[in-house]
Amino acid sequence: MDLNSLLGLAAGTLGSPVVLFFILGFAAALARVDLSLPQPIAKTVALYLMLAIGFKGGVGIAENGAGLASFLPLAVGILFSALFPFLGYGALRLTSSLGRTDAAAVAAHYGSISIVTFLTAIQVLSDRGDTAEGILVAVAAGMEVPAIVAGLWLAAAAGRPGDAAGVDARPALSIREAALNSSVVLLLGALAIGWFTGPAGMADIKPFIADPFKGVLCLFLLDMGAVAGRGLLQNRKAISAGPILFGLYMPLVGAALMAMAVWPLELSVAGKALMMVLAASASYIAVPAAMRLALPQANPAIYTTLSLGVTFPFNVVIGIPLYIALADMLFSVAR
Amino acid sequence: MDLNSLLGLAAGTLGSPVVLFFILGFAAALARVDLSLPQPIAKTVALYLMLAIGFKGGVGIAENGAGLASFLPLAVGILFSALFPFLGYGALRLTSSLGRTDAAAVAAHYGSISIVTFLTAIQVLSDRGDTAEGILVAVAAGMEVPAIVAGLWLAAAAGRPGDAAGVDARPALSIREAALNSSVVLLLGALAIGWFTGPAGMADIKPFIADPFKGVLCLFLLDMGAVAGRGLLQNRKAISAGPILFGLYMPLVGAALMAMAVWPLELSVAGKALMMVLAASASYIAVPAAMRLALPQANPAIYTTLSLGVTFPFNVVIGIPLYIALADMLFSVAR
Amino acid sequence: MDLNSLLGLAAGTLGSPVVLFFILGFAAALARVDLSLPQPIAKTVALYLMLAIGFKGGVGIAENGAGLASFLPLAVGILFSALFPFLGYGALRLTSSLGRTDAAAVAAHYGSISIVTFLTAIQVLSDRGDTAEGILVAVAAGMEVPAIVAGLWLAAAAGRPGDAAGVDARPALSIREAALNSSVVLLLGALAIGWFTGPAGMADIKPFIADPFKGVLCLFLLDMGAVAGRGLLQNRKAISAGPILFGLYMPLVGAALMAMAVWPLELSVAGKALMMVLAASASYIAVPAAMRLALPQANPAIYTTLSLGVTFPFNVVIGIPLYIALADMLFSVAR
Amino acid sequence: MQTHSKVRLDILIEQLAVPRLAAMLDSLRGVNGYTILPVQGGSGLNGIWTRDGQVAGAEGMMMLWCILDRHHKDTVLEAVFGFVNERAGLITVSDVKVVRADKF
Amino acid sequence: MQTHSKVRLDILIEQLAVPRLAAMLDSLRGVNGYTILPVQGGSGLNGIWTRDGQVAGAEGMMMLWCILDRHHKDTVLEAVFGFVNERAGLITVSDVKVVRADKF
Amino acid sequence: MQTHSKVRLDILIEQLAVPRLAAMLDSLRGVNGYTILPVQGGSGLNGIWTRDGQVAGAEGMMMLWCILDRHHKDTVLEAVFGFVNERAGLITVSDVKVVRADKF
Ligand SMILES: Nc1ncnc2c1ncn2[C@@H]1O[C@H](COP(=O)(O)O)[C@@H](O)[C@H]1O
Ligand SMILES: Nc1ncnc2c1ncn2[C@@H]1O[C@H](COP(=O)(O)O)[C@@H](O)[C@H]1O
Ligand SMILES: Nc1ncnc2c1ncn2[C@@H]1O[C@H](COP(=O)(O)O)[C@@H](O)[C@H]1O
Ligand code: NA
Ligand code: NA
Ligand code: NA
Repeated sequence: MDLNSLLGLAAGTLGSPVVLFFILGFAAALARVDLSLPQPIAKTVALYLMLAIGFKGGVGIAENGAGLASFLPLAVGILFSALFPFLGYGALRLTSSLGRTDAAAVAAHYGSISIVTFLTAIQVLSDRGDTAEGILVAVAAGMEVPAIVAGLWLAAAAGRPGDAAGVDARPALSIREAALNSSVVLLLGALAIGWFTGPAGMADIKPFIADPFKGVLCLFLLDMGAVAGRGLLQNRKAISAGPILFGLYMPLVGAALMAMAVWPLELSVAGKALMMVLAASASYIAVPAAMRLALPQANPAIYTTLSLGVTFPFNVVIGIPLYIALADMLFSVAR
Repeated sequence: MDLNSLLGLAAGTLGSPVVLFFILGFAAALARVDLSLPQPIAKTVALYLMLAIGFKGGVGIAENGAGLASFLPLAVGILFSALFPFLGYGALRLTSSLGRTDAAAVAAHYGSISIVTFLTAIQVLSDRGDTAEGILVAVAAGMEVPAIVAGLWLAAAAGRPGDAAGVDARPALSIREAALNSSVVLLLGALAIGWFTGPAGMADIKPFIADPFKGVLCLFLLDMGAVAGRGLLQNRKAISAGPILFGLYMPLVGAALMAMAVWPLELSVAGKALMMVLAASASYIAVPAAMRLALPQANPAIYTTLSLGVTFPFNVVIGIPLYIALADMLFSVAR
Repeated sequence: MDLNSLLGLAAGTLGSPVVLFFILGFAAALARVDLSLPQPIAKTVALYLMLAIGFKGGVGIAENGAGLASFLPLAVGILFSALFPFLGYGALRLTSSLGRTDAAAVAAHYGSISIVTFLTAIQVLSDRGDTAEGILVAVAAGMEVPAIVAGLWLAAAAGRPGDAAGVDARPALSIREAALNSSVVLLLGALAIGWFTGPAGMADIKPFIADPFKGVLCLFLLDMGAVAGRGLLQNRKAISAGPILFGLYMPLVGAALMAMAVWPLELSVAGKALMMVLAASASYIAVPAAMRLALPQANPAIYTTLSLGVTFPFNVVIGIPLYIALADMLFSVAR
Repeated sequence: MQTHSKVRLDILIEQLAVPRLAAMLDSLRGVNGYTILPVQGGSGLNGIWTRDGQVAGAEGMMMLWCILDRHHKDTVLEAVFGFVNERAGLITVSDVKVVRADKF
Repeated sequence: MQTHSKVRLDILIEQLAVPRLAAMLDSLRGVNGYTILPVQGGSGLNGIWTRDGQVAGAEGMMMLWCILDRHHKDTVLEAVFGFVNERAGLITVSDVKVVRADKF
Repeated sequence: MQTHSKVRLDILIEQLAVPRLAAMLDSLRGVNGYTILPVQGGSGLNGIWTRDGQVAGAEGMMMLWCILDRHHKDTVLEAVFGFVNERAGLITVSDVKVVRADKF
């Protein structure tokens, strides 16, 4: 792939209504005009998107089958999610002035994933006629939680020597609170239902779950843009150049590492691109919630702003076309 | 109809995404994962379903006409709703240890109807290509309220001898509060509009009201499952074996009685099956609200748990295929 | 156009599900049955409608181009919005007993526009196969705010001599608060996105933004009817015959003036009809909010009830067919 | 700044009963207004409840907040208690100060 | 457990005016924070209102809750009263105790 | 009308931590119930937040309202303070009167 087609892809992404509505919400927020949705709606749209993507993923598996080999990406994703926070923690301690606890909290976000970044990438791929394997949805679900455990472990290790209050004294996160969070359950539950009912089930509920999907995603990204912009504005003082840089280079590192990890796998180019997107994206639903509960001494303004205000916009506007182009270059040629 | 086709129907019902999402919500709740929707959404989805079903029913009447004979089911439904609570009350006093007031409150629920059970049955029927008469929606609306009046009358009669505080001293339910509740008004209003605008009106708003209907129903049943499961978990101690048994056998009694009542009527097999479903279902919207207002001394944990936690799941998972199979057997053969 | 076709149009409008659902909500409210939507939903549906209409307008511009001449209606609209409040103020002072501040506040509402009246008229036009120019959406956006400025100027001028508390002492409305209100930003932002992405963008999100639009409008008008009816009932004592008459004749005056103003313009008949609808409609979103903020001494019961309880129903039920018929008569023949 | 002593009632009550309670308050001398706050959930002798997922609103409660002059405290409290006592809910009474004495 | 006396303001105000009031509070010495609660509806001299169905939110109100040290009570109350008095709303003042004296 | 003195706790806490706090309260002697109110937004030393647009609810807070007998005030306050103090939130204590002494 040459520069021209990369630019074409970037322009195509930027010209997608999904991304443009994100930019609208973001720009309006910077001009202090609030285009966010009421909270019950925002929460429901998020549930809808997870239900829909889970169901579609399940139908995809039903259609194309899922051999044992197709579970390899799942293993790769889970491993990545568990290990990447260690790299992130080291990078933050080297290239920023964040304390240990904050660094651990931030690092956990980058091991985990952003489902909306994932959805946007799926949309960009489908705009040019590409679909990935249904199992990718399971990979996304599988990558949500291991990073949380890794982050908490890092914080506990870090807290041990100095901290008077002591991390250990605090109630740890129970397995239920970490793993059985409702987004993971809904994603996997809908996947199971889609798998079970297959294309016939999809035919039933397609006008709800598939047809309006892209439009709903536009509405959601309008809201996400509004919230990201507002957060950036409000917390711009809480956050210095070091962490911001981290929020820009770490996605690239994640995508590059993942590119190597998926190289040998039996996966479509679109599937490999999506794995890179998952690696590059940072959580702003499951991980912030877990950190607030289990690591109250970390500063939420830092990790939320980085993940939602810096990395998310970066990925949506620049990262996604880049990762897809890279995947095209590396894996289309190779095969 | 032989056992094989009954099992086939049951499997078909259980394999429907609508029922599977109910089971997902229910199972998650039992595992203490909350998949419920925010309340403003849950309420709106309920309004949407009533608006849609009312409108469709009205269009159905406009298409096929409604002679005088077609109003007979309405009369049968209203009568059933007014009388069935007396049977229910007697049964509860015999087979459970509930006091008079609680028995009256519970009995009222079973004379009235559950609109979602009704919708699920319509969906199961339409999955195999069956449609019922539009007037059935009016029957559903007509059956909501008489049972409330019957239940309050039972409670008042029961309360007279002993109770010091005296039921009579309390403010009765006004006709406005009972009959003009918003779900009945919306159902009948939408029916009137659908009747008036007919197929042309339907063509206008079909992409909102008809196409995504089944998908929305899935979302709603996810929520209902979550709420039913949570309620069952929380109130499992408030409720003993007697009432639970009642919640399982009373739907069968209602369906059987209704089967006899509709036997001679001019109604499609699907219509008769739906009448049985209405009889078998128990209210968890209109009646609990009325009971809380007019019968505060009855224990809501009992009637809500029975209706939503026991009878509703029973009907959705087992009852509906059974009633449809029965109707097939009784009425298809007979004609 | 003769009387028959006018009556036919009126019947067609009244027979539209959109208008019938409005009447249902309104009538139910008068019977004290509340069919309103929960607030987060009502707000979101309003956002959806603005997003959808803005986007469609933008796509329309992309399809048909927008020469300089097509911006003339925009100029006419803005001018109308800025000047009409002066006429309204004079009329109110002459034909009602409202004080200066209340008169200024009310007059501002009639210079501005009601987006839902506009949408309803678009729907009525499209039901008979007519579409207007995309630029009309920009006109609607452009007419929202000038009337606010005019109304505040009128109130300030009126308040100067007598008022002890003095209007001037109060914090004026900042430009941000007036012009950058979220509905204007969303309308114009969506218009820009629609313009940019054009028909391809529309094809992407049509199942969300276009197909269910009319059905969603029904739901919204059910809610608007409920709120309008409730407001009329609650505030019927706060408002006397003079202002009510104003609420009925002023739309006609506005539509007539606008008919003259658009006469020479290069605009479809449907476009001219919509300009008349905009002129005739009164704001109940942007202007009431601005008046509460910047003119707290004006009585909200008066301006809200007039705009939402009197003029809005009048326009939806009687005004729209009338303005369209007038436009047909004046402009179809003329060309 | 000069302030005046008033009485504040906090009334927790089932939302279904709010229209009735409101009608009663409107009819009482000494009640010039009240404010209703939504309640998300709670726990008591009759168990736990939450608003989430509720389709019917039968279970929800609201908090009603009412500022009174102390002259009317006893009559109002008696009437409200009679109403609330027969259903789920509770009432607290506390002392507050306000700036505009005439409003209450 | 040792507690310290503070002052609590409850400010009921139109939600449209909340950003302005918040900006004012942020600028006042002695105000370290506040909390905003949604209001569902109410009744007063100017009639009844409810949040249900509202499209624009022009009618809604919010409750603002602010804990102060008593040293700042008078200046803050005066400023807030000047703001609230010219529009719909009301303020109450009451005594509370807190554990962490330094936070307010 | 006869009333009885009780203690009222107002606990502002992150909504994510509500289930844990509720479980703690349920386990404490002297706590017979509590009521949870939604919070729309607020401002404090750690900045401003609002519920609008929130996808995850990680940022939201809730207000927990609990009526106690004064015998249990100290133990309950100590336990609750230990819980709230390590995260965002605050507690106020005030005096109220109730009609039914036996309920608390
Ligand atoms: N001690 C208490 N403090 C605050 N709220 C309470 C208390 N007890 C009960 N409540 C509230 O009142 C509702 C009904 O209480 P109960 O009837 O005891 O179940 C509960 O769901 C709580 O919202
Ligand atoms: N005595 C009162 N107690 C509590 N809230 C009140 C009282 N009076 C007025 N309010 C609230 O203040 C709002 C405006 O009051 P008003 O300006 O008197 O109509 C009402 O809608 C109520 O929410
Ligand atoms: N003085 C105060 N009065 C009322 N609420 C406060 C006050 N200070 C803080 N809060 C609330 O507590 C939350 C967290 O406070 P903080 O940890 O200081 O940022 C804020 O967002 C407010 O909702
Ligand atoms: Na990642
Ligand atoms: Na029944
Ligand atoms: Na106008």
